[in-house]
Amino acid sequence: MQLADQLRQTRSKKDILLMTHLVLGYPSFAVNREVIHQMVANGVDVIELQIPFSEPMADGPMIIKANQESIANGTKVADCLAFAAEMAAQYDIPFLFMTYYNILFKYGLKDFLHKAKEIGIRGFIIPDLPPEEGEEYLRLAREFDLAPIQIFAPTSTEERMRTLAGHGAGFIYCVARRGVTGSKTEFDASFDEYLARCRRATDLPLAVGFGISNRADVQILTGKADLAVIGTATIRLVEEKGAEAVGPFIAGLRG
Amino acid sequence: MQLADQLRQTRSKKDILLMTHLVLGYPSFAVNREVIHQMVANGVDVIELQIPFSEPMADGPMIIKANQESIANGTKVADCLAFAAEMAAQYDIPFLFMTYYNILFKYGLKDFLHKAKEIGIRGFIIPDLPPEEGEEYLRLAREFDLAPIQIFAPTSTEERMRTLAGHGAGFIYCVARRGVTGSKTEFDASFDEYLARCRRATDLPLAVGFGISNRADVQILTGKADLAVIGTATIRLVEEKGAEAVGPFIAGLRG
Amino acid sequence: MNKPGYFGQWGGAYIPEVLYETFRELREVYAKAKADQAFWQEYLALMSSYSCRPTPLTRADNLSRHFGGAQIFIKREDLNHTGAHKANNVMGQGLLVKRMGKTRVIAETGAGQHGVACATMAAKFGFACTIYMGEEDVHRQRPNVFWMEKLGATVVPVTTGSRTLKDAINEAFRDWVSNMDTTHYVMGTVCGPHPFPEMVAWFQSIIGQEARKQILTSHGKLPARVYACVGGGSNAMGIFQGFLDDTEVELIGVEAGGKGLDTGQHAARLASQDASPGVAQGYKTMFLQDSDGQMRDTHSVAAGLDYIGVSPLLTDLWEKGRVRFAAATDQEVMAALDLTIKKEGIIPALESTHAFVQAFKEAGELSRDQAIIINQSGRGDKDIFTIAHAFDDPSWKEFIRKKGEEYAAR
Amino acid sequence: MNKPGYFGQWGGAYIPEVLYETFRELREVYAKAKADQAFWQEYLALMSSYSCRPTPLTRADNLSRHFGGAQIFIKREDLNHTGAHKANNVMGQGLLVKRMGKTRVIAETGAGQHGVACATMAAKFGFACTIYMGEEDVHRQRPNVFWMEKLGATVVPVTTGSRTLKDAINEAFRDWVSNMDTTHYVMGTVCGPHPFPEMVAWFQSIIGQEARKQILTSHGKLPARVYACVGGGSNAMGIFQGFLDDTEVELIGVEAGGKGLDTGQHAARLASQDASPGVAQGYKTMFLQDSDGQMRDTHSVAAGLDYIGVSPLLTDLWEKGRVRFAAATDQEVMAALDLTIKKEGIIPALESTHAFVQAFKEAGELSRDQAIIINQSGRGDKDIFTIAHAFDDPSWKEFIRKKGEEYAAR
Ligand SMILES: Cc1ncc(COP(=O)(O)O)c(C=O)c1O
Ligand SMILES: Cc1ncc(COP(=O)(O)O)c(C=O)c1O
Repeated sequence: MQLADQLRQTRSKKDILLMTHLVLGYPSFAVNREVIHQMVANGVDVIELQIPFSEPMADGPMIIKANQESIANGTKVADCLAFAAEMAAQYDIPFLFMTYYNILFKYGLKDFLHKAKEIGIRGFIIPDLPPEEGEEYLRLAREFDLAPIQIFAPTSTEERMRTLAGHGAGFIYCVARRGVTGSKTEFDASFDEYLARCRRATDLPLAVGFGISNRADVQILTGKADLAVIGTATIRLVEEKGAEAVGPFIAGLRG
Repeated sequence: MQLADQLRQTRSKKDILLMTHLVLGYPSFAVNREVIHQMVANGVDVIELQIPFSEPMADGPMIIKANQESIANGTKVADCLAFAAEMAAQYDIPFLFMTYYNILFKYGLKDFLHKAKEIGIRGFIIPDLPPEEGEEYLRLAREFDLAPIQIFAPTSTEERMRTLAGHGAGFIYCVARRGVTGSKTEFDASFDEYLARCRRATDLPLAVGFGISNRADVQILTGKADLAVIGTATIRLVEEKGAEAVGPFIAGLRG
Repeated sequence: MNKPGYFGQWGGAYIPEVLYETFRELREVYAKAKADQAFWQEYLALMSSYSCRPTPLTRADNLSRHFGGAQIFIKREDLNHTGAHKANNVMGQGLLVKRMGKTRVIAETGAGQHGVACATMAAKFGFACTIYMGEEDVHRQRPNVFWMEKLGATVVPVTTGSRTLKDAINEAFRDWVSNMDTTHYVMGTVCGPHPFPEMVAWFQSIIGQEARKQILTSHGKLPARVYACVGGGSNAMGIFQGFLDDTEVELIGVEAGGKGLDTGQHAARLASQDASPGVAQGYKTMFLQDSDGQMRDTHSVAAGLDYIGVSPLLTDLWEKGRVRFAAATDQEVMAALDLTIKKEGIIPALESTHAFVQAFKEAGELSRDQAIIINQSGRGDKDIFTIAHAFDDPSWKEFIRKKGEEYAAR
Repeated sequence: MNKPGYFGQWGGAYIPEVLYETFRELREVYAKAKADQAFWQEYLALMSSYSCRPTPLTRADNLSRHFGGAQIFIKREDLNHTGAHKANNVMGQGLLVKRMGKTRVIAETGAGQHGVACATMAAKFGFACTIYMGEEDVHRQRPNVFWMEKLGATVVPVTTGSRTLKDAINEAFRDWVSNMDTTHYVMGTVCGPHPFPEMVAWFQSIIGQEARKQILTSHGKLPARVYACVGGGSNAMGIFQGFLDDTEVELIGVEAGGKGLDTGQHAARLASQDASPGVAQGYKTMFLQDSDGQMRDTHSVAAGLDYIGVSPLLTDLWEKGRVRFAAATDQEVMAALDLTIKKEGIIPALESTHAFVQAFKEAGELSRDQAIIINQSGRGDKDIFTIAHAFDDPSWKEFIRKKGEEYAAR
């Protein structure tokens, strides 16, 4: 089943879905393994696996640090692919790759997508690859039936959103605010207006990310969005309280 | 009697005359007093008393230092005049003032010359006052019957020497070489040629100074010049061996 | 026809969606300005009254005699206000910022020259200004940091990644995605997402326009070769554009050979075998990266050349064979600097000196009736700490030691 | 008619006999050059190709608005090669040295700007070069000493007297009386024995010639006032000469007020009551001296203004009421420097900033349709140690402390 339909189906059983994020190889694959176990066990619906890149232009301090240290620890793209294969085989929720375009480009676009498909990855989030630069990528994604997740931003016009939606699949990643990952988001009137705009522009499921860090945030999004994206929050949690803290945290975010 | 005639008279009794030099107030007037006593007692014929100036442009390290320290010790022009008066009264050899023009200018040219005359000074050596700038000075010197000693240099043309001689009185101070006071002079063929040039240009007595420091130097000058000028040498001597060494040194310079 | 923003297969605009509108506006304002004769006139007037344009083309007779070959001419970008060609770019972008009605500018800086130039422009135009600078460069170029701060700019030392130019660029983008409404990012070189490479090249083309006129006047014909150092490539593109259509004029870009091309400690993207095609910092070019696409650490005695990427325009011209590339090692640079100072009384920046090195290697091959131009992108004053250190000057070290003690005592 | 070499009662040539012929030759060569149209053309060509002449006249709109009075224009001598107006003088004398066939030049220097300029000229013309610099200034201006040495000059720290500019001049003369056959003394300012004041003023007159043309073009009429700092007086005479006959243009010379005119710790000869007529260093002018004629110690934050005497040309113009004199204190200078950097993105030398201080005090009195020109004789980069220290910049001190320890460790 296509990712979008699968998410709609799950969504019909839950008020809101949770997508979590982690940086591969940080602090270690062993910890990643434990964190993912806890996430799945506590009902996470989608997980984005970030392949570290030396120039994480769109990320904030926390995730930059994770990217750097993972690479410094010797994490290679091949290791990430192997780990992702293991996870996708072990858990039957959708896994996505989040990374920057150079990782795909350098690996070889076609080879990378082919490999991703092979190991059971369902789609990609590539923040530095707008559709104008991604023709080949979009074509291959369609060919391999992988979801090239498109990103909406508060600065996107409705017309622009329609264009993006036209290229997208799986769901739309709605960046909640300006800026980079990791800092707090204000869910004010203009945010609602923004989400309404997103909604008008596409019937793909809407995921909202950037600065979602607790139950209150998730509740605000419930009914407005289909997926809440928890990124930096879990990384910080693991940093401070260790992997075993992830389970209770996730469990506490909903219902 | 005019200074020139007086020197010619003394010269007729000696192969060569000795003119010595000291910086007033350095190391102290007391030492100056002792040094002058020793000089006169040992047959020095003329003494130039240098009034210290803060910018002794034509002097070398030794005499620069003497100028600076004398001023630093608080030597004032008035002290120098008083001391000179005392010496001129006490010894009946000619005393000259050597200094830079600003000392006279600032005191008041006429007042200074009048004062000098009054205390028994016989003439001046002013290295930074060429006749072109010294019209008033030359006029007043003549008026007060003081000798405005003119300076010949190895770079002076014979014509220039004649001009200078025309303004001069007492004797001509022939600078033995290029450069400043204090360093050694080579008495070579070109030096003889230079002295011959000086001789041709004037019938005033010729004094030779710069780098004359021992008996050998004085001997070389004997027969060629009328006066040998001992400058830095005695200052260095006092510095190293004290005032009492001056007598024997002077005594040893001639015959 | 190329895709817009592409030069051959190089360039593009790999930007996060949140900046889409910002770039649309920038492309628009830039296109309008380019189409508007009056804008270029305003730019020329500013550069001739606030900076010292046209900058002279100096005939270096002593160096020419020394190498006994070509007549060596030096294009004097060092005489610009703030001491480098960077002034051309910042003043041009400053005029665009006024047209966009923005009130704040941000910039990355390596050597600190672009940072000083940008802070200067901001002071002159009354913009708020934040400069991102790799922490390592902050140490290498302290005097420039001091001046930026005196000019009213906030200097943010960047502690991520390799703490040099590339990381400063990432940090500037992170600021921009938060503040694009009020803020323009003054990219310092002919790199980054479209339209930056093309736009910065346009402002720097003033160098080549002047140089072409000047060499024809003083030499009577075109030069045989033109040399420029290449960090991002802006001073090189600036002067090269004056001669691109003159196929008889050979264009040579000189990169940072650092400790030697075989040591891996260099910043030679096109002159070495170590770079490969990649996409980072918003554009596609040849990057110094590993097989996974992770960027490598680079090294150069010249902070301004110490960068992983290179202008897509130059990569295209290199691929097409129009521009030849060479590298100069740190050591060669110090020797050429010493010679240039002693022979001509001219003190090029360490970056610029890279161009001198290659010109000196080749001048002897040419005949006396041929001319070469070296683009002196900046002056070396700013580098005194690096240069005095590299020359191991004892009285300088003693002076610094004493001053240091004096400050420690307080 | 005046005596040759006199301006009113000031000037002259109070030189030791041994230099008589040397000065005769110099006067002759200078007179020939002045009579020879081709010489000035050669000079202009050199200054426009090796330095950046004509230097711009920059319109300082932000400062004008800030003071709400006259339109403020800044003559940009800081954009000269080596960063100050001193280049005009050394290049001119360099051409004369070539004509005299001498092979060595010597010079005094205070701020080090003239020393660097002279060492630069010597490198360009292939002369041997020795620079005399007061030991205190060697410490105040280390970077300039470093560059002079890199330029191939021998820098001799002068330890006699007050170890500043005046003593460096004495020492240069002592060298000259020994080596006049091979050596020319490149006096750095419009002081010293005739023909130096007149000759240096001639070379510097290029500033005023340009400035007059430029202000008429950009302002449409003559300026109400022209401000210049006065050490020896060369940059001031340089710009003033463009307006001497325009009686409606007021000329203001600004001296170093140091810690205040009432403290005695200053270098204000004509703006204070402390100077009196005297003869030293080969010429007659107003000197800071005691009642015996012994020269006093002077003080200024700007080494280049820290001098006992002043140009006989200026003393004459002051006596005749053509040039008004004022003084700026060290403290006022730091404040005006800060304002100028922040408002216009321009960093004047500490010497030059003295002129800004007085202009800022008066700009408000004038109306918007009046213009004033400030002569920015040089750039402040060279002063970074003094300026950073004066602004008590903590990160700068920390940086110096660290570097110092690094060098101590070796
Ligand atoms: C003087 C100078 N030259 C050259 C460069 C390198 O930049 P680009 O290659 O863009 O000219 C820099 C960069 O800071 C610089 O300061
Ligand atoms: C930048 C600058 N301005 C002014 C001066 C003062 O000299 P003058 O009064 O001769 O212009 C100096 C002297 O070193 C200087 O370096």
